[in-house]
Amino acid sequence: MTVGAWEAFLLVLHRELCLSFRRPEQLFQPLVFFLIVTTLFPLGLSLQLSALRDIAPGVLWVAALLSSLLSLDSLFKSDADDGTLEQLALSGQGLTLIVVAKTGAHWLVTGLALVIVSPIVAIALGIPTSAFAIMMLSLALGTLTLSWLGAIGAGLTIGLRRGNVLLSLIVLPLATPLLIFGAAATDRAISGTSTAGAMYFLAALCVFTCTLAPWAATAALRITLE
Amino acid sequence: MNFASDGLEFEKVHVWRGDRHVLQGISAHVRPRELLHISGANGTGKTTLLRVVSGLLRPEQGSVTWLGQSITSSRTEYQAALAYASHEPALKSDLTAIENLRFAVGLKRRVTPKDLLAALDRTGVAACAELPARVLSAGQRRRVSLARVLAMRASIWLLDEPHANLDAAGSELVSELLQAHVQEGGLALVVAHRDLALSCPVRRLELNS
Amino acid sequence: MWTWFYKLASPPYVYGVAAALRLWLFGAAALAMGYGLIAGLAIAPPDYQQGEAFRMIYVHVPGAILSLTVYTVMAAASAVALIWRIKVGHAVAAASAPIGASFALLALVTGSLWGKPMWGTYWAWDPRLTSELILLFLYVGVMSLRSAFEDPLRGDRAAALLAVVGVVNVPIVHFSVVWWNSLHQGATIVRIGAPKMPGSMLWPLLSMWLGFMLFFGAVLCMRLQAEVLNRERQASWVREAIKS
Amino acid sequence: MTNEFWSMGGYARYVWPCYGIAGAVLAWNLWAAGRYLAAAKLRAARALAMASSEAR
Repeated sequence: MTVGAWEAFLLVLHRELCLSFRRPEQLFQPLVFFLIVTTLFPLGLSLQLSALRDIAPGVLWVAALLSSLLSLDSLFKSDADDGTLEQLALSGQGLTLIVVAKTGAHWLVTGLALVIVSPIVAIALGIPTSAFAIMMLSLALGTLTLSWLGAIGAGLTIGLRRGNVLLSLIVLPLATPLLIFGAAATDRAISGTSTAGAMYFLAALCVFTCTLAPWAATAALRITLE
Repeated sequence: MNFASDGLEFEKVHVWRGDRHVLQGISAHVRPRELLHISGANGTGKTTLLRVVSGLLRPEQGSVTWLGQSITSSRTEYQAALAYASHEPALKSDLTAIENLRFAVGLKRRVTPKDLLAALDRTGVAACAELPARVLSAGQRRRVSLARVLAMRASIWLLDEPHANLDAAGSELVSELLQAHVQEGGLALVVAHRDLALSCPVRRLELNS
Repeated sequence: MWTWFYKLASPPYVYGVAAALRLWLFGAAALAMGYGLIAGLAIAPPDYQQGEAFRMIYVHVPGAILSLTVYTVMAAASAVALIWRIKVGHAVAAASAPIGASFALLALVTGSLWGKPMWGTYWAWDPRLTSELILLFLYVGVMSLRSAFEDPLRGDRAAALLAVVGVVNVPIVHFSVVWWNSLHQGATIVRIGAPKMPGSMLWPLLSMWLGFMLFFGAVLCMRLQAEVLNRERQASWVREAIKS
Repeated sequence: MTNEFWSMGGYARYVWPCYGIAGAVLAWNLWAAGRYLAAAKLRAARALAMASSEAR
């Protein structure tokens, strides 16, 4: 009769995806934000496409971090507001499992979506197609790591007014290594030099964060749920 | 050794909220087939007490035990036996009533849509099963949340103001459900302002500041 | 067996110890800093490369080291508070944060003042300065998170968790910034704190560092007294404590 | 000698502000901690006075 962990994980994942697709505008907003921010940079700098290429990795990565941060605020908040988070916390399934499922779903609908639209932005910024594979892979690793860092931040700021500003304040400093390695990998892919170093670091960061952050995010939720 | 180890017990529970000493050493013991009616004026910590008993809130002093074991050490088992209905109906407004039930109850036990429909039928909202929760009235939402408690088939019910937003027939329904639950060997803690009007044994806990 | 641990961490005991230690620490800090100042400014010979400008080392480096030490103290106290549910740990963490943030700010400002004559600009994206800046952001994050909660208990615990997460991140941030910097700039930056520093330059530095440590201890004691009081307003010992 | 000392080999405009800021940060720490402690004591005293007047 009892429900296994895997089954419960899939159920929460299903729930999250269901909820996201019922509100398609919330799905598209971060993506549109991503597109708009990356358009603003060339307009503000009025550069040629060739010169744009030099700043492209930085622009791409800053925009990606900001737009996936944008949707993190609601990761636990909407469930906390209507009381369903309490139901999930008392479901008899470990809270960590629920946190993993929710954060995973968040990454699928924001991070992965961002990776998929990134070639459009890349073309606009003059990134050569030869760099797309590394750029998309690095963005996938980076957004996944950020989703996890953000889950800790979102857990800590649940009940707070103006929690979204605080969330950025907390998460962005922690995300600097991501920006550094991610932009470096993209930069090197554009110039055709070896990306292995940056990519290994990025992967290491991702693995490290994905192992430890679930516990930290669970602890954060327990603190703010009280 | 401890012959009081059946049922749910909380002892000398203290909770502070900032400077406010909300719960000042509250104790009670509820056995199966018993119902504890928690009452008190606003702000006396009724909901806080229920959250402590549910395990959501860890008291600064005192303990909550179930079957003689601390609920923090047997968290999974305890939660599996628990149905908690907070003051809010805890429904996602974008999901239908039956989806809401499925995602909440489905984590506790394997359920079929038939089980869930039966629960919704029992609380009189079977007709709303396929409607998104956002279009339901406050009373209908309350009934859906009662159906969730019912569908969990839990032995411990923790209900916070189950009568809120309900009409006379709805209040009647709450009483019937509670009575049936207690008679089947369950136990319940109910926060309510009004009298519960039950024929089964009711113990009272009056909180005051 | 843990009773001594809890006795050590009991609020009245901590309050008493902090009150008693405070003056001694201030005195010792003044002595150490006094010697460091005189020896550093007047006695130590000028550096052969940087001339007199190197004298800024005597406040910049202790400030920078302290900002890291204080963060470590804060995170350790937070971890103790979270794991063993010891309230005094939160008090230590809350007391450390503003002091550490002020030292981080000091290290940044003096670093950029030192940068102007050495690099020709107030701000270069030097890895040490950059990670110091991120450290300051971490401090600000922890402090704002603590104050954002209306319930001080939850604020304490949330800030404690963030401090622990942050301390794991500090070395990663520093490492990544160093790596990033090596991509963009050669080793044009003058390295400070080279190992072969003559004793006449080194002793004042060590003395200043000790002075800063003692000063941190003293201010920590004062703030700790306040934090303990704020957390224990109902307790009976408070009546005795605030009379004196 | 004194002039030479104060001019810091031409770096006076960097060295002295540097020490000035260090002094200011240390002074701020002292002042802020003192104020904070005084405020905490005052609040505790008020809370105690209120508690004892309620008890009467």
